[in-house]
Amino acid sequence: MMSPAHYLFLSLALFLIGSIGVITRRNVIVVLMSIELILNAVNINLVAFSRIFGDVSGQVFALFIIADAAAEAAVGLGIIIAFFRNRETVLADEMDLLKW
Amino acid sequence: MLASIVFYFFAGMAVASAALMVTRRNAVHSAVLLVTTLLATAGIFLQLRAEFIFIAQIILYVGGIMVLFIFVIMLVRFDVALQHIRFRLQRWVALFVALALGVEITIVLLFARRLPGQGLLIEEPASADKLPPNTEELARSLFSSYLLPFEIVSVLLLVAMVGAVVMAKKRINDQ
Amino acid sequence: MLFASGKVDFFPVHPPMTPTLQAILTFLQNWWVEITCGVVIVAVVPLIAGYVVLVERKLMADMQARLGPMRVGPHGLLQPIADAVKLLLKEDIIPDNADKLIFWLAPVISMVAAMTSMGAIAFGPTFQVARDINVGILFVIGVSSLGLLGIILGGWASNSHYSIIGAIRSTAQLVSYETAAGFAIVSALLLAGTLKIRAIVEAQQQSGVWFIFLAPIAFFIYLVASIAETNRAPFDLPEAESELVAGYMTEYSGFRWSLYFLGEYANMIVVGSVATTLFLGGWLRPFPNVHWLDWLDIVPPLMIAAAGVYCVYRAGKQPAPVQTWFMWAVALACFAVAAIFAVPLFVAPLKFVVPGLHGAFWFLLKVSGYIYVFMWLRFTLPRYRFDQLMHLGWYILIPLAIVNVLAVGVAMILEAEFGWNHWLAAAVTSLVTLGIAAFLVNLHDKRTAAASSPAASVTDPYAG
Amino acid sequence: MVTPFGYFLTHLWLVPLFPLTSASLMLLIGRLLPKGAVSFLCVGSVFLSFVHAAGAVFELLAAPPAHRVFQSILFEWVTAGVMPTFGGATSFAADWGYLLDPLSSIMVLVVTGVGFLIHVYSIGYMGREGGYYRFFGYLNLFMFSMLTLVLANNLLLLFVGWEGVGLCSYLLIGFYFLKKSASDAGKKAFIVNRVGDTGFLLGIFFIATTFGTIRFTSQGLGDPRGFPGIFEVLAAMVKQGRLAFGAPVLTTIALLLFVGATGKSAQLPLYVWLPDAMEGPTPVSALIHAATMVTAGVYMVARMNAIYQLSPAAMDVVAVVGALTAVFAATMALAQTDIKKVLAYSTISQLGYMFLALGVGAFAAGIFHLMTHAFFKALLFLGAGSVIHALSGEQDLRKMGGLWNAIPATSRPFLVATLAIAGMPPLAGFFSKDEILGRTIARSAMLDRYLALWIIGVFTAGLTAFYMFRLLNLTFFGLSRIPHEVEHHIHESPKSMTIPLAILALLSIVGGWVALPALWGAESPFEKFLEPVLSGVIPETGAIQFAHHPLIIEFLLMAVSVAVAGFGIWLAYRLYLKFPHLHSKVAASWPRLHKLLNNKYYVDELYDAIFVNRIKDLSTAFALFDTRVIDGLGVDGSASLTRILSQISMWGDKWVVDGMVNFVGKFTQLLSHPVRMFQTGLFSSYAMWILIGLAILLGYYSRHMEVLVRHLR
Repeated sequence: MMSPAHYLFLSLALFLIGSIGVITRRNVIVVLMSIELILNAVNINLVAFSRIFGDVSGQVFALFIIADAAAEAAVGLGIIIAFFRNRETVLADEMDLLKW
Repeated sequence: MLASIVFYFFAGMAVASAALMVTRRNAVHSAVLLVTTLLATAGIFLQLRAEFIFIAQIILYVGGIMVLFIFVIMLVRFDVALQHIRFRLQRWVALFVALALGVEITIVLLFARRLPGQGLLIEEPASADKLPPNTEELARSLFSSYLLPFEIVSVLLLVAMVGAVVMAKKRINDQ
Repeated sequence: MLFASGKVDFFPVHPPMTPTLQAILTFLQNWWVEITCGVVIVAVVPLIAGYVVLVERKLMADMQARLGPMRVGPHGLLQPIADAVKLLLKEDIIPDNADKLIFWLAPVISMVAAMTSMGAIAFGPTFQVARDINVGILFVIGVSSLGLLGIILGGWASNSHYSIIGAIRSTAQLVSYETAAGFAIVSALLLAGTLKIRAIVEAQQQSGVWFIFLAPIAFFIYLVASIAETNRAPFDLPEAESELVAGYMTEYSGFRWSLYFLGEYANMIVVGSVATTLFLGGWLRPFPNVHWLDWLDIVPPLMIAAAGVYCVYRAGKQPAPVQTWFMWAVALACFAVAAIFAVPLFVAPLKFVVPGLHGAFWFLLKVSGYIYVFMWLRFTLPRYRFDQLMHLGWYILIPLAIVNVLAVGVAMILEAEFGWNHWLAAAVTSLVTLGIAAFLVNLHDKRTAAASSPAASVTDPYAG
Repeated sequence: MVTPFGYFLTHLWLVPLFPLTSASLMLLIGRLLPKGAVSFLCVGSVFLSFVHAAGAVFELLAAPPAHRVFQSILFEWVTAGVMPTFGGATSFAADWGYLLDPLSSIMVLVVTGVGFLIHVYSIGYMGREGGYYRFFGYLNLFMFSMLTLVLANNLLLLFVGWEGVGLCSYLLIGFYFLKKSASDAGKKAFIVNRVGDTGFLLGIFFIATTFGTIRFTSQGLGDPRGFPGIFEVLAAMVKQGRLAFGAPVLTTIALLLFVGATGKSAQLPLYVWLPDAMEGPTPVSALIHAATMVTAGVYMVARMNAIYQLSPAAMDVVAVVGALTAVFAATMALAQTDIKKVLAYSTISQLGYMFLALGVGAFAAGIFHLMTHAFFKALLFLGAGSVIHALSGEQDLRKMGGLWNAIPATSRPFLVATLAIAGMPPLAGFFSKDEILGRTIARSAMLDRYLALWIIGVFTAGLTAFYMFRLLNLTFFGLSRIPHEVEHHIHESPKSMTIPLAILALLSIVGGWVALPALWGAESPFEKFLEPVLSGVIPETGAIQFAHHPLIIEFLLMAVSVAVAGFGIWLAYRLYLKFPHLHSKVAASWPRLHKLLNNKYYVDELYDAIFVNRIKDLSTAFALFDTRVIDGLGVDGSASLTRILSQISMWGDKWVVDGMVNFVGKFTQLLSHPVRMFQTGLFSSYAMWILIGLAILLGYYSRHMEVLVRHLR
């Protein structure tokens, strides 16, 4: 068991990397993966603090987050497949339907 | 000592492969690297004595979600090596902002470290062999005090499943 | 018990010693059993796999009224060694514009996964690497499911249509059938009430009945699903020779191929061990609690000795003197092992090794029986079509498994609250489940009859 | 106070319920049922209600004559306000209640019994028709309505049944709705009935306002003040002298009710719908237009006898209209060539007889004739139906003949019925008709209106005998005038049709014998049975007196009527059998008269000319007004006006309003241009903005970080 700062820094690093990926990557699938990375960073914090406080709730929430990640991955990939069928692309900068 | 070895091993693996994952061009490589990251994270969970989260991480993330990702990457045959960052300005901005964030949080943490009460370390965590068996503990609190969130999450999963099926389903007319 | 506790002071600690060495020594002192077990597994599993292949070929030959490999060694006993040598010496081809890194990585992943997952399995009360991991069975499942990554990555990396189609098929298949298998395992875990592997076996010992009898349907589901998970006939679509040359390992050859191959057989052993642990009472000998049946302990040595006797009998009939000698050697080896098994039974001071040895024997016996069923099915059944496979998985097995989980729960409630005999409860609930299963099958038939092209799972576009 | 009781009485409400149940079944899911099930359900339900009705009547008979009233209120149906009655003000209530007294018991027996027989008959008759379930559904619905009518304990419920039977009659007349004539006939029946119903409804209103209640009687309900009945209220008012004998209000009520009766039971001048109603299937004609529905008017008048007895003027009107209708219809029946039309006119004239009886105050005789007539007229119609069946749809008398031995099971009962309606002793018709005639003459002093009525009645009897035997001869005797292709497959009807014929024949023989004692001057038990209902409210002094002639005269009168009837029969024999061509000569010798009779006195044309066409003209006038004035001036004019106005406003809209709006829009666009730069539509840039925001927030809050950290502990 290291001091919590270690885990905090680790999760910080993962979080930043993930967010950079979200911003800079073109391939939407990779963007989704980066989001998974961010979620993982959060999980690390939760589990670490649950260990520190000797309270299991943090792990419960980590579990919930994993479940949500699964749901998000499923739906996101479904959207990507549907999108690919219609537009023949998975590039983030070609998905500009938000501005119509 | 052993603990620190384990931690640095896993942490280094996680960070390194995460960085690689963000920068690799090939989506499949990114996926594999993400798998590595996740496995390393799982190792850290194990070190934190969260066995159940550890195995859930492996089964769900690595065995489930990542397989799904790779699968979709293959379905969506888009592995042309595309010059993977187009908006250069955005890239620099992102790097800068990320750096700024990192610096801020680092300042915060170090500052917190200098606080009375040896920083963030609230109290000495219970030693490993004193911990209750993790899985039972988790299950107990999951089904007693977190029952409602649990059910909500299950409903969420159901909804996600239905939604994914509906979206990815082949319409009859577009053959 | 010596083996179990595993704290032997081999290295008496002297004061003048660098802390590093000190640490290493204490480390070894604490972990030597696990380490040895791991080493043994890594060393022995390839050999076992090779001989499983030999057995499979022999059985196939027998069922097809042939002799099978006879040349290398008497009755082809050395065939696996020869194969291994051949594979190692073969040229190792990496196709052009294949993804080198991943092409190299994939087989390793699949074998490492299989091997690692073996770490948590308890081949007997003492022989287990990860002792006190309290999610043991989940660990086995999860880690062995990582092999899937190896398959799919290999299929993708070798950049060939056969390979990727095989890979995608196998992914779809595994993802579909892991669900059913998971539910089957859950219904066994309900009965056991724990995730620790040894605790599961001990639970079976306490209840005095293997869980196969309390949850037969779950066992059946797990059997089918595990066949599908190990990509074996009749579910061997990922490597269906007639359609895709060799599926995801089309482009592999030599050493990498042998890694895949090893991973596959190790996987068989893993699923066999899981089934054994969950349903077949692990390392327990039949009727573990019935003491007037203790004479069953003598069965293992007798069986091994019988094998030896058979070798002696065959030794005379060998064509070449070399082979005769070899047979004699094998016979002697058998006798020696039989002696090793037999002696502790009668020599009081050695009695403590009995559970370990015999447990391992019974465990392996059950596993090999399970694998024998695999082979038997392979030689018997024709291959499924892909949509049939998917339908079997999604329309029948998974619903049935879910219902079965409920049924097992109901049975446990009946037993606990209403004091039913657990045989009765199990019988009733299983019958109910079977009824529901019949209904499901009927429904599914109607559906397939109604819709000419039944909607398969999500992975339809690449179905064969 | 001995009130009748028993299972059947307490379950009296079941009697109408059975047909309703099967009717609703038929009309809802009847299409899905096989024919066997349909016939079983419908006929079985009618049989059940017949059994219940019979049981109820027997339990009623168990009580002493004075108390033979059973009345049960299922629920308060309409409760409306407070009405003045003799006992001060009581709340006006029309309840859903059933009343069983001698009168309604006879009616219910006739309805269910004859109805049951006709249902059985219909199985055979409609066997090969389409819409089997529909037919039986309507038929059962009719049974329900009719039973509601006769069992109702107040006028409103009776009116419900009244309208219900009207509806069913409409549906069933138009049963072959693909035939234009059939649907027209249905509509005609409906509309003509409406005319009568208007009067009836007005009468009900008058009654409600006059007596404050519409319940017939409060007998069987206990306290008359709690449950006031017309009868009691009337009695009380007469006692208190608030209503005199022959008061105008009573006359008005009586006449209005009688208008309704004329509509329903086809009296002058509203009889025109009945002949056309013969378009319906023959069982319908037998059940509705001969036996039951058309007698509803008679029943209603008899039910309200208390009021009629108090207004001699109304009685005279009833009697005169009845007599005139009788002779009028009889003459019209002479020249008809359609077998069912003949029977229809004879029905009208028999109904006229009944009203004659009611009019002269012999209510019992009227009801008696109603019953017997139900028997033999139903028999006649069914026989006619069987003949039509045998001749595969031929209805024209001129294309019949010589069927006597071809279809014996039909022809014998038909003969019986004909004799009965001709009034030959000792058949049913004889008794009832002579009862009526005897009462008529009994009212008369030496030479007055009653004598005239009697003469008309006797003459009508002769006519009846004549045209009935004309019908008989043309149908069954003489040479066959049947075309060959028809003659080949003349066939006797199935058992299900002939057995009801036999039963009805038996009934129309013995049906009259309940009045047998009247022959030797004793009072007939039928009359005694109906006594408590039909004796009015006023003391004997003013009651309708029948002079008692000595027996000789009675027999003499009978002999006269029988002789006249016999003469009619002889004439028919002469004209149509002995010298088959004589009647055409006769017809030729009075062409005018024959033409007149053949065209039914041109009454239909008259009505068309007077009412129908005028109404059509009126509606065309209205249509013209609609198109010209309302559409042309109102709508189009306003529309064009609107267009002109909108032209103007459009200009203002375009240059003023839109101009401002566009200006504002442009201005906003100008202002918002820098902000638009943010919206790239690419989610990654949005994510970047989020991150930047996070960084800024953290930078701001990191100054207060120690607080956060303290909170961590």
